[in-house]
Amino acid sequence: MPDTLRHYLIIAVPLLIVMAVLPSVYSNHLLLFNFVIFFILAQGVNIIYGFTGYLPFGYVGFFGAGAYGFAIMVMHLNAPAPLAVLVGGAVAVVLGLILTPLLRLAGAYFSIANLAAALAVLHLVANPALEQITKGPYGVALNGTFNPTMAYAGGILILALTLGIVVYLKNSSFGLALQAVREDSFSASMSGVNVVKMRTVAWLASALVAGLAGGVFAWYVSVFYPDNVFSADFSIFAIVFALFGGVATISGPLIGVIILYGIYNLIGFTTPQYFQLIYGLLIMALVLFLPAGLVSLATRRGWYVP
Amino acid sequence: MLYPLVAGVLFGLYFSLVGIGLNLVFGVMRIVNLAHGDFLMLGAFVAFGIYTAAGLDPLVGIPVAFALFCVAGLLLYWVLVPRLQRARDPEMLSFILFFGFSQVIEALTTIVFGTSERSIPSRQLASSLAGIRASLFGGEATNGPFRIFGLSFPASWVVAATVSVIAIICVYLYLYRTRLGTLTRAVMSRRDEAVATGINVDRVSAAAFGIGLGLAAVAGVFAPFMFGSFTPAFGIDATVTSFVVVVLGSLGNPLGTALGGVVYGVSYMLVQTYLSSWADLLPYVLLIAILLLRPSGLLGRRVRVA
Amino acid sequence: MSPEPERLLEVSGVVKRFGGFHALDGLSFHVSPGEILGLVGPNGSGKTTAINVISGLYAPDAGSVSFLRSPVGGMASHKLVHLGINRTFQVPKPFMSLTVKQNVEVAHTYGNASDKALPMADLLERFHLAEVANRPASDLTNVQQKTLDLVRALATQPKLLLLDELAAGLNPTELDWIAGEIKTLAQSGLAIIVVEHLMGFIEQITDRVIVMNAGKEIFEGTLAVAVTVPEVVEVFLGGEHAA
Amino acid sequence: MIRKASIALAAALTLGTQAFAADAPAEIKIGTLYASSGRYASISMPVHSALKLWVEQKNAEGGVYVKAFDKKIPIKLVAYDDQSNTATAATLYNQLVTQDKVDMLVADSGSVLTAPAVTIARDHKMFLFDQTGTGASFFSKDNPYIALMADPVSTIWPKPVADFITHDGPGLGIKKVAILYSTNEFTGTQANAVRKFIKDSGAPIEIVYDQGIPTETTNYTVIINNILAKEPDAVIHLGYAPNDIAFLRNVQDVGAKFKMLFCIYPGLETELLEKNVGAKGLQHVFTYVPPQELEYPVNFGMKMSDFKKAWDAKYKDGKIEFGFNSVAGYTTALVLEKTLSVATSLDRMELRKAVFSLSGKLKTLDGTFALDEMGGQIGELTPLGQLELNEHGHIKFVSIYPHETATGKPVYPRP
Repeated sequence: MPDTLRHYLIIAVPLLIVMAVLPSVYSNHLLLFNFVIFFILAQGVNIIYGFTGYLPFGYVGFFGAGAYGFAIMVMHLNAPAPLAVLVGGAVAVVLGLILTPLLRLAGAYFSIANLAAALAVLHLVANPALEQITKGPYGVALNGTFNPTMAYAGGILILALTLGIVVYLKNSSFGLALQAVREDSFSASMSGVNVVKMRTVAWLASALVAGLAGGVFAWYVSVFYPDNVFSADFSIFAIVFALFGGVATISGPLIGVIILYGIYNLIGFTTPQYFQLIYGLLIMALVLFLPAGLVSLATRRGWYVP
Repeated sequence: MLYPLVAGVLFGLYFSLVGIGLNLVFGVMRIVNLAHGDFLMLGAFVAFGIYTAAGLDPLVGIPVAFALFCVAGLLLYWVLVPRLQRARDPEMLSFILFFGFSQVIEALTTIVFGTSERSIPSRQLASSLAGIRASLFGGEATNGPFRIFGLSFPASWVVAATVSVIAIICVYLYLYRTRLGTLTRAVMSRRDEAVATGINVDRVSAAAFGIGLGLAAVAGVFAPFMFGSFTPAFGIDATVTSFVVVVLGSLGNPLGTALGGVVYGVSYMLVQTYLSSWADLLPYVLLIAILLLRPSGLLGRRVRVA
Repeated sequence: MSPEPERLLEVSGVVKRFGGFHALDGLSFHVSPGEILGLVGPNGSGKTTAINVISGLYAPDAGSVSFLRSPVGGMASHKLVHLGINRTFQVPKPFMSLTVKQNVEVAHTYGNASDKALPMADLLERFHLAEVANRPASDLTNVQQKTLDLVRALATQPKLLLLDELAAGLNPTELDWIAGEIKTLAQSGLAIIVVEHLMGFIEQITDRVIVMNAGKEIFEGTLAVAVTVPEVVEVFLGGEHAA
Repeated sequence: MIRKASIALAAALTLGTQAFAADAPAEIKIGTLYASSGRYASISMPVHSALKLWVEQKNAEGGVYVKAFDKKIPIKLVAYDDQSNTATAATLYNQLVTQDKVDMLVADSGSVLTAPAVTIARDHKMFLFDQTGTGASFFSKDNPYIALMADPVSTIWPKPVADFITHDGPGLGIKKVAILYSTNEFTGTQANAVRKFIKDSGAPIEIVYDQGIPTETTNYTVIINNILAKEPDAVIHLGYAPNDIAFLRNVQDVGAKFKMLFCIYPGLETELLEKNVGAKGLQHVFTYVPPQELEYPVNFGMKMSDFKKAWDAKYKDGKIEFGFNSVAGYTTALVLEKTLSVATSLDRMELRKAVFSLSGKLKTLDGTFALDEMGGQIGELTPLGQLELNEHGHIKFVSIYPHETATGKPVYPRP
């Protein structure tokens, strides 16, 4: 498939190289790391929303589950960090499996139920009754694994995996079938597509990358509270970034993160006061004037956007 | 056992009022008003303003808030909604649009009023009615605790529950006894058919939107009493709880919302009594359970699944 | 034709309830390869419900559906597609944001019920969709969307095709053309069930009709005979009045 | 990479201070974050505003005396808004350290927003001036890069309360205690501490009710009823300001009579609580006696009354409450100032040494600054007091325990 290869070469590989090289020229590594995290999360939203039409308003549930999966492995089993990150991903997938019945819901109902599920997981993890396991509301302080350089490298690997998944979806008949499911699940099943299985696979893939991202995030920050890793801002940012760029494309969510998260940080650094206001207005303008995202500026003209 | 039951009913009736505006807006337009809680918050500021600036009974805030936000809702409707309805997936886009809007409201309120908690002394609520109450039920002309079955409850709860019941009856009468209301119900059950039969859907929807925001603001008048205090940031929690109540009941049915509120209130109080630290898990678990087991809500007929 | 042709689909005593309402109330009929069967009846008599049950959208509450002698009642749609059952929708449901070609490609890749390869290009050409192949389905006219729906179904190479009001909204030229195509398909051995309100169209293409009322069949035979049966006539007149 | 950079930075600074004392920087950069909106805004803004007030005041005088350069140098406050978002806070802390290369790093208010700074400071080997992040997990023997400025660590903060109940309680007739707390790090840790102090004391005190409830709880009617059913002699409620407001209002609303009622925030944010609960609702409530009520003898910085005057002059609109948190912010500022005046260089270990050298000696309007070996604040312990109405119907504090600083006798039971 020449298209697949081209997409790897013109989008995925350059991005990965840039993100891998940047730390040696720019020293706010945590900012770069957060860019990597949001690249992953925005693409994770792309996988489930862009390709299957489910807007995961509680996407952070997977991220937080991954972070706590990591923390529990390290705290209780002294697991090496990379293994613990993988377990974080696995925990998110298990959570995804538990939540698969939510896929029976449509539209806003799914989004709200997903939000509720994320909040439920947060309140579960943060409950003092589970202090022995999760440290409850008292927060996690991990010792012995702290290694920002390796955590950053881990983040790059997970980003590579995520981009791999998205490029595959964009170019494979599997991805096409998913989009068919998104457009009309009846027609899709009459096209021979196993609708339930397909969207479950996409849902779990999306959960996996968020869980891995959560694991690597926990590795990087080491000290955190449930509120930190289950903050609704993660879901909201990832969704807004993905939509802003344009979903069901490879480049859209990436462009969204670069522009919006870039602006976010610029505003934060220079004129902090009106931050939330500008951001809110930007989101509204997006929905009203560019509902299909920035890439639609090009697609409207008939240009192909990978 | 009796105490949490009665408290749950009072508390729950108030939550019906909190949710009913959301129900109207979602039911009629399939628009997910994520800024619902923020209108509640603004309603609380209206009551606060009336009390601090003019020293009036916050109950005066009810007609003021309702009128103010009805008008605001109508204006907002004409600015935002037609654009939205032209889009391919208005439900999902409205979700994001109103999220942006809620950010803008919170930011502006914070800039104008600051972030500290505010409230209104409990005895001020219905102070104008205290004399009447004293003559009816005896006792002093103050707003001391209210006694039901020999148990004492905050007077403000009783007032809020009473106003809620009146509001729900008004909504019911509007929907079932007025022409515009009948049309509203027609639009709720079959939007496309309503369009086909020549109903002015825009007029119906605008009215529902205005009334929905007005009711949210009315509920907000009681927020300082029901939640102890309020800040510009309290909107989002109120929105999520409203969704629980609305989904528990069912779309388009004011009685369903009343039932949803009471079920929520009673179960919340029971959990708070017997499993205190898990109380916040309840709304989310309830929401997910009802969506999966009975997606049409307790009183609903319509099924909404993918 | 042999006196008793092999039965491809056998529906017997199928019941489908929605709440207390019996949409299907003991429906029985069969269809053979190469046959075009018309399913007629007034609004609400259960025609579309029958199609939905056969295509796996709903599971029957009672009775049996068998296809190629094996029971298929309640089987998931995509599995039925793989066995060789497909359908069109009353309101066409193409994948709006995908191109015409991609629409057909999905069915072609995922739904193929036959070992033989089917050239997609020929199919698009035959149904006049080749020139719009790279346009998103949302750009198509209603008639084009209907044809796309049909092409999507045909791309899976079905043995049984269910057409739900395919003719509605077509002009006379298009009607003649599509009738010809349906007949050609039947001649190639495909069994076709047609749900239609246009009696002329039914008369033109069907070998046999089933008249339905209140969820079950009240007549089986040719349309010419059907119009002489008082019960059928009454149902239709009543139906007209009600409509 | 990161380490190399910070070693280079540290080396450059050391070199600068030792060899070329004349090459003093034009300004001392102090980096911090605040939350203008969101959940932590109401605790962050008073702290940050106090810091700003101090910077303005000092710069008007030409800066602060910096021993490392032996001269007065103006302060530049580099402050970013994290909006109560911890991921944002993390990148902004990193920005302060790696891009702005601040000389001193000051955390945002509260444990949740301090948490990211702890890791970052440790990673960059930067000394963290922790203002009010009392989280027990921040302080450990293997982390030398942190000290808590203004609040006592949560594990010892409630000691005066527990001591009063176990020492004086039995004499007053307190036998049964109810503990109600919000399940977050701040109040959860205090609840654990109270429970432990009471149990370890061996006093004849029974804990009859001990429940954690979600921090988001805003109505307590049913819970109050449940507590009443246990007939406790004393109720200790540990929650954030909104919890206290809702709790105390509900107590009034249902007309519950508790013989002794302790809450945290009537003492810490008295203005806020009085506005929201009313003076009557606070009458006879036990609480921490905040420094602004005590007029501690000061050997550095403004005394309380002067600070209050300065505050009122700068923040006239009343949008940001004067209270415990504003004092905490100013206390941090004083520690920063004093540290600069004794540290011989701006090197992190020298800063640490300087901060620890102040322990037990620095007396500010917040009391005596004292650190344990891990950097936890153990001075500035807030005595237990009771709120009474003065002749004008306004709230006044009566200090109850410990006896040395007491200004009155407890009113028990609460009438």
